Amino acid sequence: MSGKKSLGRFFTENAVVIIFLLITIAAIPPSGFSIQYIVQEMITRLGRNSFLVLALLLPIYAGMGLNFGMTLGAMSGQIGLILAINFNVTGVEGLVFAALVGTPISVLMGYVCGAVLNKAKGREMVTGYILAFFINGIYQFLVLYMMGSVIPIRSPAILLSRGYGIRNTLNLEGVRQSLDNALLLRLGPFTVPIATALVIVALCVFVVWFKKTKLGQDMRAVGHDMAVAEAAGVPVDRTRIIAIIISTVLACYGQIIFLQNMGNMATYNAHDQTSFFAVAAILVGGASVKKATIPNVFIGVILLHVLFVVTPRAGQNLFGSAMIGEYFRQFIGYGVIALSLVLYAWRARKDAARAREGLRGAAA
Amino acid sequence: MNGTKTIDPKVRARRLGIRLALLVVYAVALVLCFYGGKGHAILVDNKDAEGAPALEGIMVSVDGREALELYAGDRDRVNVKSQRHKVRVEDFNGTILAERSFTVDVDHDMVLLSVPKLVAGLEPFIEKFKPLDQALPPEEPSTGEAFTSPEAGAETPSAPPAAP
Amino acid sequence: MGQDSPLLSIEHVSKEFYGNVVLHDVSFDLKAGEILGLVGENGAGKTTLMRILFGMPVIAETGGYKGRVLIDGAEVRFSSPFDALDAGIGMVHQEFSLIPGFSTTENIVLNRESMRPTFLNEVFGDRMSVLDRPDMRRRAEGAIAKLGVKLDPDMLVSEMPVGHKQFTEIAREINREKTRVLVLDEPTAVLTESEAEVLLVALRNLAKQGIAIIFISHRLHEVVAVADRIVVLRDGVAVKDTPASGVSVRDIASWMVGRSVQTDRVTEGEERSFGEEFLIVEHLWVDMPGETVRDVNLSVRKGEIFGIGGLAGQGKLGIPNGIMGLFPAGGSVSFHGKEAPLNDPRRVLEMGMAFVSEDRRGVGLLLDESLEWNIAFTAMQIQGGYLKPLLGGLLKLRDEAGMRKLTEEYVATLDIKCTSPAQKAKELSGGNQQKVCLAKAFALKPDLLFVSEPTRGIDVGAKKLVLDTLHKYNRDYGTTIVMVSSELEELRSICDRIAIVDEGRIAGILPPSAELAEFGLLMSGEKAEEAKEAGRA
Amino acid sequence: MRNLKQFITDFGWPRIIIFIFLVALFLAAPLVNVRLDSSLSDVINRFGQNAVFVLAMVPMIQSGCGLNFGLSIGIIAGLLGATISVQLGLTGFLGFFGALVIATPFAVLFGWLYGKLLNKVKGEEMTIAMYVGFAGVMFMCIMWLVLPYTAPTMIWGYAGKGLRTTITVEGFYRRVLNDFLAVRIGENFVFPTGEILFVAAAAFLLWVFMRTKTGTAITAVGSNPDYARASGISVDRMRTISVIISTILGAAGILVYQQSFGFIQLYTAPLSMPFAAVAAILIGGASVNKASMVNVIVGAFLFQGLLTMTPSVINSALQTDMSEVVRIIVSNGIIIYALTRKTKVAK
Repeated sequence: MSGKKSLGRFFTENAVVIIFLLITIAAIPPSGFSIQYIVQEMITRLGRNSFLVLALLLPIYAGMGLNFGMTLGAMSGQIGLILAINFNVTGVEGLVFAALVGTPISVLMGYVCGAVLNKAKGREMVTGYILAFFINGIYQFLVLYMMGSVIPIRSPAILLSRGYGIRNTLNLEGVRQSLDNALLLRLGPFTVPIATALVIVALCVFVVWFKKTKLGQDMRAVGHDMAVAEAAGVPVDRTRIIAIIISTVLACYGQIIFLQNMGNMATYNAHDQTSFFAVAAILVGGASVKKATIPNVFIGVILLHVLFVVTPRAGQNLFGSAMIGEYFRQFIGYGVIALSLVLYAWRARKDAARAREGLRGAAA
Repeated sequence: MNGTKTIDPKVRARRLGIRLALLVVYAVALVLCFYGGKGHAILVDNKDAEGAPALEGIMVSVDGREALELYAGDRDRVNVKSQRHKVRVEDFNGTILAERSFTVDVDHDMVLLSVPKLVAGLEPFIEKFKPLDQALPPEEPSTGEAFTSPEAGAETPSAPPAAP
Repeated sequence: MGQDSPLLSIEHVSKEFYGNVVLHDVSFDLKAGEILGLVGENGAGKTTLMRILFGMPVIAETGGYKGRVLIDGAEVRFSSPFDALDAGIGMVHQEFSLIPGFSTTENIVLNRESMRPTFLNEVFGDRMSVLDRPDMRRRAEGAIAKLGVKLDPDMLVSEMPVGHKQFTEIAREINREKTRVLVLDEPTAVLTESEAEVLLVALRNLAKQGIAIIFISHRLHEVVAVADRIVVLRDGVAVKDTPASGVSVRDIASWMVGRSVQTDRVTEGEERSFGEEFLIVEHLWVDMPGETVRDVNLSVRKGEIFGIGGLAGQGKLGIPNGIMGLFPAGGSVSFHGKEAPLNDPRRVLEMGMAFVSEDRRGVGLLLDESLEWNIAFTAMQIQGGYLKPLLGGLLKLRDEAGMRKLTEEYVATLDIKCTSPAQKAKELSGGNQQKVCLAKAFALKPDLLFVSEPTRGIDVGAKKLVLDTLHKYNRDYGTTIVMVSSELEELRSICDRIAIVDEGRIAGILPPSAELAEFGLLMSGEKAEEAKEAGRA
Repeated sequence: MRNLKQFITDFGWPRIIIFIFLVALFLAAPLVNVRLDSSLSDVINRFGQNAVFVLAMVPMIQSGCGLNFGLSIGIIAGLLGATISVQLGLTGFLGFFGALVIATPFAVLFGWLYGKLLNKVKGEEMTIAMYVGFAGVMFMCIMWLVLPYTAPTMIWGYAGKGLRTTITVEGFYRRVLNDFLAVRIGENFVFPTGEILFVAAAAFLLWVFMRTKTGTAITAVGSNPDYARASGISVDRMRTISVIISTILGAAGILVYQQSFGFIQLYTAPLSMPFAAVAAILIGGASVNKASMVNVIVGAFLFQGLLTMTPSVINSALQTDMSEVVRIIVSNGIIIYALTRKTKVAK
């Protein structure tokens, strides 16, 4: 009886992961991809995306939900990369240069984002989402109108032909896969970018360590109950801002890692889908608005990206239209986010109701 | 424990020092990355130059990399990082004609290295190279509307498909 | 420091809120290792006194206080609770301020964790230190041992029984090295008998170790059992300050509720006659947070004014809220001989019951809407009033003129002070808002009216007007009224019978003329048997 | 003086700045050779084109569901109506109103489901609405490819199946409202009488509805759900009704938009439409939990005025197209402003 119950609980708690796993497994055979191909793709994509997804963890610990404002960090990273390309700083040094330039910008952005979210307690997610749009406007203003006219750009090759504004697509030739290729390991038929993996492992170690610090403990306290934490003297607003700043800075680095792997950058919309992919991945991995772990990140990246790799081809083979697969994966992405948010909100209400039932007096 | 706690002035001074030092480290790292990662394209040129005719057949190696084979009138390209480099010129028999270290100006993305001048010992054998025009196609400005940005597609589509 | 010099002294403390005196010249001392029982009815000033002692910002915001608070003979004036904590005063609140997802240890050392510095401290400050979990656990165990109770240091608070949560909170306060005075506000309210017993033993333990304790409780037998000295507050005045030995529960009860001025009965000299018992409540339970009703049986006769009293948190407010369907409830309620459905506000309203909620701003009013809306809304929705048919009845629109007329009527009869019927409810004073709530209920022309805390938070003049209005409606329209109030005097001035609720059950029903001590005993859950006799008489 | 201050704090600085900015644009227009009459004509036309979307925000704001970021659900219903109407070959007024009649049952069904969902997630409505809207749009993208439409004007010529991304309504119901009783003044000014009449009618119907017993209850639910519940109102039911109405208005909105614009835009086009409507009603002075007809009209006019005037005036003045950036900053800025304002109701 209780075994059945706990099994049912397991299914409801992991509904998103299970549904996703089933869809993914079902979509692999019709795609016709070999397992070897898919595994190599996953290794690449883990390296490309994990860092960005890991950036979501701290705000979840601090009870601020999914940080849709991470896009701000992505934009900071892109500004760093634009400058690296502008000065023709290449290789790993180019990436570090971009990161160093992006850091102060993303700290500032993170502070702004945190301060705004503190004013919108209880609706952090939608506010973060819109804030990303808003800052996107400022980013475009800066990159499309200021660069080359007010901000001097020395390399005419990256400017639009009208003389100011950065080109729509930026070739990242100089830094392309410089981190990935810094230390490549051939493992049977697979190549593993060890340097990238080390950076990701280092971040995981940092996150684990961070949770053991006083600040990490304060974030947990704030995440569990803001009022109690405040009463105990934890500076709630400040702690929340710090969580967002760290997340934003990590998103900045994550975007740089992502783009060096891609090799080129859509100047005006590379960041548009950053938070969408990251959030969808962590939710697919079984995280919720309130709870996320490092395994969630990796499970999520793998599951989401297997699906992303196989669906267009599966759609092509099954329906004769690659677009169906294309739309299907977007539908799945958005659907997963909506579903996990709904499940979470619904479960939270049910749990609250169940907790209250325990306090009821015995009816005669 | 509530934020009003005063910090020992000694600790405070030490921390200020460490933080300032870190700022310096930040700046140094930035500069190091800038100079160290700065990429330069070296055009290795074996053409007639003032006072130095092109050489018949040579092997040119920059920083000990695989040598380039250049006949008279040839030009090839080597991409390098940072500013100080070594170049070695040999003939096809392996006789070293010249071996020199040189510095590229940090502001020059592309320089021309004239091997004849180098072998002849003429200075400057290296000079800034100005590409005549950009190979990249002109591109019109666009704000890159993704569908996630508000009201994308609310404007007139540029070319609605004509009805058959 | 001599053993006899007081650790904490309260000297001539007075406090008023907007001209309303809540504390008047209160003085008492507290010595190290002494347990002081502080008792008083709701509104007697206990909470305000503790707020002053604890430096709550609300005190300074409302104009500060008169008199002095001394610790070790030196005056202190705290500007925030953290100052009080630093001075060694710990407070355990009625509601738990624990983090449910944290373990006992983490809660006990919350924001005072043991830490080991790391290099990052030098860059980002002390918060980058790593927690020293073994030491945290050691400290937590120390505090638990000092308290003398059994607590698992690794258990999550969310999985604990209520009693353990209470112990965790106390352990947190005594974990501060400096804590010398511990204030416990109704610590036993949520505990079972046996848990409360363990707590009292723990408190004596602490006192033996030199910690001074202020113990606030309405369970008088506990106060008598544990306290060394008892201070009784009544209407903001310390009416009694006496050693506990030889004091009986009955004595305290009468000090607590005794009034120097005799209450004027509003219904004095009136012939009161009642009809049949038309509201019968049996085995009612209501799940209202903080006001749980466990098993209530009562019946109300037609035409009477029935009072329900009792201390805060005992469940008196849950009764009307449960019957009106606002909180999950069970049991049976019959009205006019018909079964009234629970958990269905609409049906109950349709049956002719109405409710004036104690939560005026939360439930009682549409703060952002006009008075017209506030008063006419329920009548419109339930009885279809104030709608104007259009297109031959195809469409019914709000009858703004009708609503205005109705509102103007009530503005006149209840003397609601407003600029116009279109004024927003949030702009009115508390007393006038209360009148709007009454008007809303009257507009339904109910057979039975529940009024919950009708005079809470309003000034004296308005109080009288509200009570008179209720009485007038009862007399003129024969409306049966069930009035729930924390103010015993108010109940005694208007009600025909008064039920006292204790721990979610009716402790007894008394006539308004009953002796004050009887009410006091019932409220404190003492000698319910004895009181039942009086109720029957 | 105090009244003015009060007015400014109520209305909010961002809105006043936007208003002044728009006025400045109108004043500057003649200086940079932008014709005022044609600009005004544009503004009025676009006002009519978008006002119904903005109107769709009102019921959900009033019932306390917040800003309807999931308006795309209604738009999808409208698109179904539009495509079926074209498929059936309905033209002229019959085409437009046929589309409306076909869209309505879809809107009611979608709105009902969407409302049920939002009732389960009280407090998180806005984020979830946004993603439900996105997911719905992406789902319909697949549907547009596989649904068995056959009308040659709509399907891809070379594949023989699947709907085009943009379908012209020329010959069906293009400009049926705009040209109805249209008044032409001078060369460059046309008043789209039919369109404005339709908007006015929709606004009037909603205004009437909000004054019925149910409408009153919806407002009370939004104002204070506990009060409404204590008055015997089913809060969930009222919220669902408000969502259904919002969805129907969304469906009607896209049809009005199409007839004026001339094309049915499918696939990902509806994704971002809700944001413009949200921004417009907020610019009009609404908050996250209070909105009126005045907010709708002022907001739609200001926002569309801004969208029309910035490109023409700024571009002529600076010789550069900054309007897109201005639009992004203004519309999202105002949403942020509204989201971060403290809810006024003191509890």
